[in-house]
Amino acid sequence: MEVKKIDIKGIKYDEFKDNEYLEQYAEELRKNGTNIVVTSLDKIINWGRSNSMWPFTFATSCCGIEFMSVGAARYDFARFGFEVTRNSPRQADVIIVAGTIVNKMAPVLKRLYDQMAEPKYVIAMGSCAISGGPFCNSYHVVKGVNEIIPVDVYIPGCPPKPEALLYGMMQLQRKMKLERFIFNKKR
Amino acid sequence: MFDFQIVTNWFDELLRGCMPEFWVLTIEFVLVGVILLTLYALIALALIYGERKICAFFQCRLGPNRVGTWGVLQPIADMFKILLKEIISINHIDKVLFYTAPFIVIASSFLAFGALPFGKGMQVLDFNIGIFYILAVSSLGIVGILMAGWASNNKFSMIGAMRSGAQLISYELSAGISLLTVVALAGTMQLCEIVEAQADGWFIFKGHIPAIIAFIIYLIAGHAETNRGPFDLPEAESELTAGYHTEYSGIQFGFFYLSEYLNMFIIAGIATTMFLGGWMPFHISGWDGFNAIMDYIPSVIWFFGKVTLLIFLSLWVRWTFPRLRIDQLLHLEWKYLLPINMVNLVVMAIIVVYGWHF
Amino acid sequence: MEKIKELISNKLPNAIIEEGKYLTITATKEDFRTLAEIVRQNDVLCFDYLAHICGVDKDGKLGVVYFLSSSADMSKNIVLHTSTDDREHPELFTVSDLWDTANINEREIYDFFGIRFINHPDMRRFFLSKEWKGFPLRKDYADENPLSLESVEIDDHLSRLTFENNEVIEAEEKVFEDEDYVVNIGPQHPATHGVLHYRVSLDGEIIKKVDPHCGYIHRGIEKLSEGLAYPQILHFTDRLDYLSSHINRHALCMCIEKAGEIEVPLRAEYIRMIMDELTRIASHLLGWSCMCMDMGALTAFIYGMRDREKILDIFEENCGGRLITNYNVIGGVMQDIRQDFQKQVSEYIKYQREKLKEYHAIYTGNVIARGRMEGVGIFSKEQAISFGVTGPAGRASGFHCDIRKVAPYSLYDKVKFNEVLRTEGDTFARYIVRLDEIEESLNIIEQLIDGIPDGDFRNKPKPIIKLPAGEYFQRVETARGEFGVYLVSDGEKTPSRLHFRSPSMTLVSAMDTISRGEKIADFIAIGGSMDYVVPDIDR
Amino acid sequence: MSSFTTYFTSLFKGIKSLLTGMKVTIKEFFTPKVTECYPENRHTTLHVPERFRGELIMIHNEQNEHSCSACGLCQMNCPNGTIKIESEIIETEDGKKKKVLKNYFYDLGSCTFCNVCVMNCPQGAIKFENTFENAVFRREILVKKLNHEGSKMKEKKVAEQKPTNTNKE
Repeated sequence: MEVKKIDIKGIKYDEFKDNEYLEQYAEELRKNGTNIVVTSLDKIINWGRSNSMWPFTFATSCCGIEFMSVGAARYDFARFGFEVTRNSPRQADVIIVAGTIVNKMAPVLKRLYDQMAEPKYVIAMGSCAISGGPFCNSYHVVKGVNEIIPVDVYIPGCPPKPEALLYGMMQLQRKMKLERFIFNKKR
Repeated sequence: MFDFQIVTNWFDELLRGCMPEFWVLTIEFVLVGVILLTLYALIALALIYGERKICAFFQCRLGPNRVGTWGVLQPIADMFKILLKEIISINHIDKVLFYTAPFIVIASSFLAFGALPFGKGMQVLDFNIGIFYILAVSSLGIVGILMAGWASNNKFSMIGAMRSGAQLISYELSAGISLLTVVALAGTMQLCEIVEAQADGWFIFKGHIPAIIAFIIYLIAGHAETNRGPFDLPEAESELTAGYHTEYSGIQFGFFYLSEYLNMFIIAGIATTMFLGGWMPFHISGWDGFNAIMDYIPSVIWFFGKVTLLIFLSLWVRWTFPRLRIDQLLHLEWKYLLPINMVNLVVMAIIVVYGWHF
Repeated sequence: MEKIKELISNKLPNAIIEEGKYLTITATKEDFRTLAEIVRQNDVLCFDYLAHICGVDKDGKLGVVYFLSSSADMSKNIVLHTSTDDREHPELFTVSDLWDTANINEREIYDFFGIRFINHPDMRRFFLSKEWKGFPLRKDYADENPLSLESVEIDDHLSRLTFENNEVIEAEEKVFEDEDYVVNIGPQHPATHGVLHYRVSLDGEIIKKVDPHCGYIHRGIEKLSEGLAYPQILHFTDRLDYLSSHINRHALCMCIEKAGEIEVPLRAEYIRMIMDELTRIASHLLGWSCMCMDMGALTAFIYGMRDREKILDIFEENCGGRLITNYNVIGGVMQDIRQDFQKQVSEYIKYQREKLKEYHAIYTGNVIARGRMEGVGIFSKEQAISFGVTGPAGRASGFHCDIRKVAPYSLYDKVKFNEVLRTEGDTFARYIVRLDEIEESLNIIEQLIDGIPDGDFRNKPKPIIKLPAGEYFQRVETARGEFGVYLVSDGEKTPSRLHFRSPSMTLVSAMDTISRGEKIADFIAIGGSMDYVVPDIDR
Repeated sequence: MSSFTTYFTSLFKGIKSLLTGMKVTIKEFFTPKVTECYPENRHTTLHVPERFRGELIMIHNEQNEHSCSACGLCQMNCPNGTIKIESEIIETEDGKKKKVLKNYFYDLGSCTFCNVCVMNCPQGAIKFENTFENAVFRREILVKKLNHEGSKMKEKKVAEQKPTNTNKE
């Protein structure tokens, strides 16, 4: 099984959550047919991409502070090569939606997402970004960022532990490693 | 000490033996170009890795350690990614300027890079105004930055570019004059002669006080010219998002990113050549045994060793200090560096005239 | 206070004066302006610090409540009420010329209740966009605003109402001139600490005018609270100013406990206070770190974050959360502290004292940092009081405003500590006050940590908490200044109005005044030294 | 003359302050690093406090029995509708009608971890677990069914012996 070969240092395949989705996703991609040269080229590209996710510094509330904690000394996402946070959306690869998105912010988030260069990924961090969280009954809160932009990984928590964010980033790495760059235009 | 010229001369004669001069020259051009390009890329990657690791250590964290052993493959992964990243076409920009700007930046740093003497006989260009040439081409990069800032049609980029212009004009003066101090001591502008003149003692020791002052001033000015912290006003992340390269993505941004690191290398390289004896080993006159042992270490290692040391110093400074404000930046230059530098030049001239140097 | 009462009853015989916990004066729309002037400008006791302004929709009337203190003696308070019956075109007179802080707060009231203030210079909506239909905090509000992804133009037209010959006249002005070079800082910008939007007009590098623009994280907490029971509201307070989460929650718990006469065991008070001070240290550390980062010193940022982790560890062990701890509950705290709590905290105190020296060495003494901070962004004491700027920023200007000192709550009257006061009022003063306050907080914890009494950690209240009808105020000192809770109860299990006085909002309202004439780099440094938290402004 | 001396004193003072800063950073350069290597330390040094609230679970014993009586207090007390209880009325052997739990749905994606549900549960049937590795690719699977397949309500006697309730710790 191709999916099982995805290797993340430190955690075994079976210990990850939501493997069913990955298997299904791989199935879907494999329908296009593959050949060996393309596959190994893809592998190198995906290796590069998944190990060099530059996050966009986007934080609206509490989760943003945890995002900063991950950047600081104790958790240090530099170990994964994610520390080059870019302030310009044009240079970022992944946008971590950390915090509540309200109606007034929604167009801004959409625009920021549109300004990012392909390939781009979205992580919804925390309850607010996933579903509106504590404020989901409010008149001015978006009930989940997936109403605005497509989300790749959901990290529940309010706010999630820094380790949980790292775990989410690794989940995204696994997804990226399955992708096809050549002969495939999915997004 | 092994002279690299033996290799190049042998290769030249080998080629000349089997083909006309035109082809010989063409092949040599291409070969030198390819070697330089590869070296350029390799050094940039090594510098990126080094900076990230060293910066992490200053900040009591570990830095990249998951991609390859100790994370050494990290910059390579970044390279793959950035090569394949989409280049966004933007409306309302000056297309010609926008797309040429990154090339100008990288070309200017490449031109300066090519002229550095890496080791004994390992120099592509060696003409009589070498140091003048390096100074000239390395400051060309500012044109690219100004173009990028202007063409982006973005207010932050514009402010960044203007800051960069003001900064370069001021600090170019200091850099030039401090190098002039050494030229006054050496009596030549040719790089290989400057290095040879340091065989019995590096200029920083030979010219004692004025040379040390010039060295420090050159490091500060050079650091400022490369737009790196604490002089990173044109980028000033917290003020101007990403400064002049805000609108660039993909490999265009990669060019700016690479040239930033290479400029750091070039400044360290020039400082090494002019003050620390370039590829010349550490000699103490009179201690022949010691000198002979020093000579066993290849010249390339000497050069890169000294450069690494200076780069470490620059990183140390960068990761300690807060950013200057634009008026502090100009104060530092016009109130302190320039007057001190000018007095220093006069002192050096007097010392040279009376022969008070070693 | 008696003299004030006399003064008012002489001038305004129609005003209703009630004496309860606070002196409460109710005036009609027409009389109110005179009342405000008397209170602000008199020889007896001048109430120059306006803590709360809050709109209320009660019994079909739209009203405004003012909670005032005197900067000379902050424990002297007075409450003013005014209201109007007109729901179609509610209009009241502004007090923004008497207290600068009223400017931004009246805009907020307009946004929430639709009350327009006559003579107010800038009647734009504050949080919600111009196109928003209805005024959400009115009781009869029905939501009819679908989510739109269209970019909205920013409202650039100020409308000013003037009152002439018993008629209200509306005039329009523009915020910026046409030829101004306006730079947008935010809503997504690394230096705004969240999603705040400043529009800054520049002359070269010099700032001409700043127009703050909020609402990018307006979550409607006050409206949500009106539909929830008291224990359920508590979790919102943690998310207002998430860096002072303990203290905010402490405030609301205290307010409810006092109103409902619920006893809190002594042990719980001790634990609450230690946690409050730990929160304050964590918040100041983060404030220090972020300010360093704004000024380009990334390494200092990481040092601050590193030491903050030690506090978060203590929180996580004892409260079950790192940042949002949900620890205080009505009647005490949620769980008892663990056995090794005291040991952990004592170790931390020792560690932090050592590290404070390092902060001074790496940043306070640095010549570049000094040059960027000293003499920059000067804010006088009078301005600080008028703008209602409290907390470290207010104390840096010499405003004696530490609620822990002037109106002690919990056990603050039992511990010894100094209120850190500076007089310079520049960025450096705001910076150094914060570091000195860390020291003071460490002292407070040291006095408490060994004396935690045995006993219950929580008095369990009745399952359904109902507060007697009335209005309640509670003020506490968070890491950013005075945080206030204003609660109106109808005797139900849900509040009829809950308003939070946000310290960050006043900080932001002062940004324009402070940073005019400074450079754009200083603007960022000033923002860092004010250390506001955006979700606290927007609520 | 005095301006001349201030010129130099300010210069040297400035340099000294810069050197102090550099001394601090170089000292940190050589001190051991504080970084924790998650995920490499997952099975070794990773310490997650036991009170940490990561996700809500329903306590089941070895016989696959829980103590939830489907009273709905947690659902009522939840501030944002994270918990949904589906119950059904069944007839017990002795002919009495009894409400039992059918499905206990919990939305991890909107939970605020305020602990109000656990504090209000009269049976001590639910508690927060300290697992945090919950990131997934799909929104739907964050809505969890907490009662295990085929589980049933514990007999009264056993329920009383059950002391596990985090707030009484």
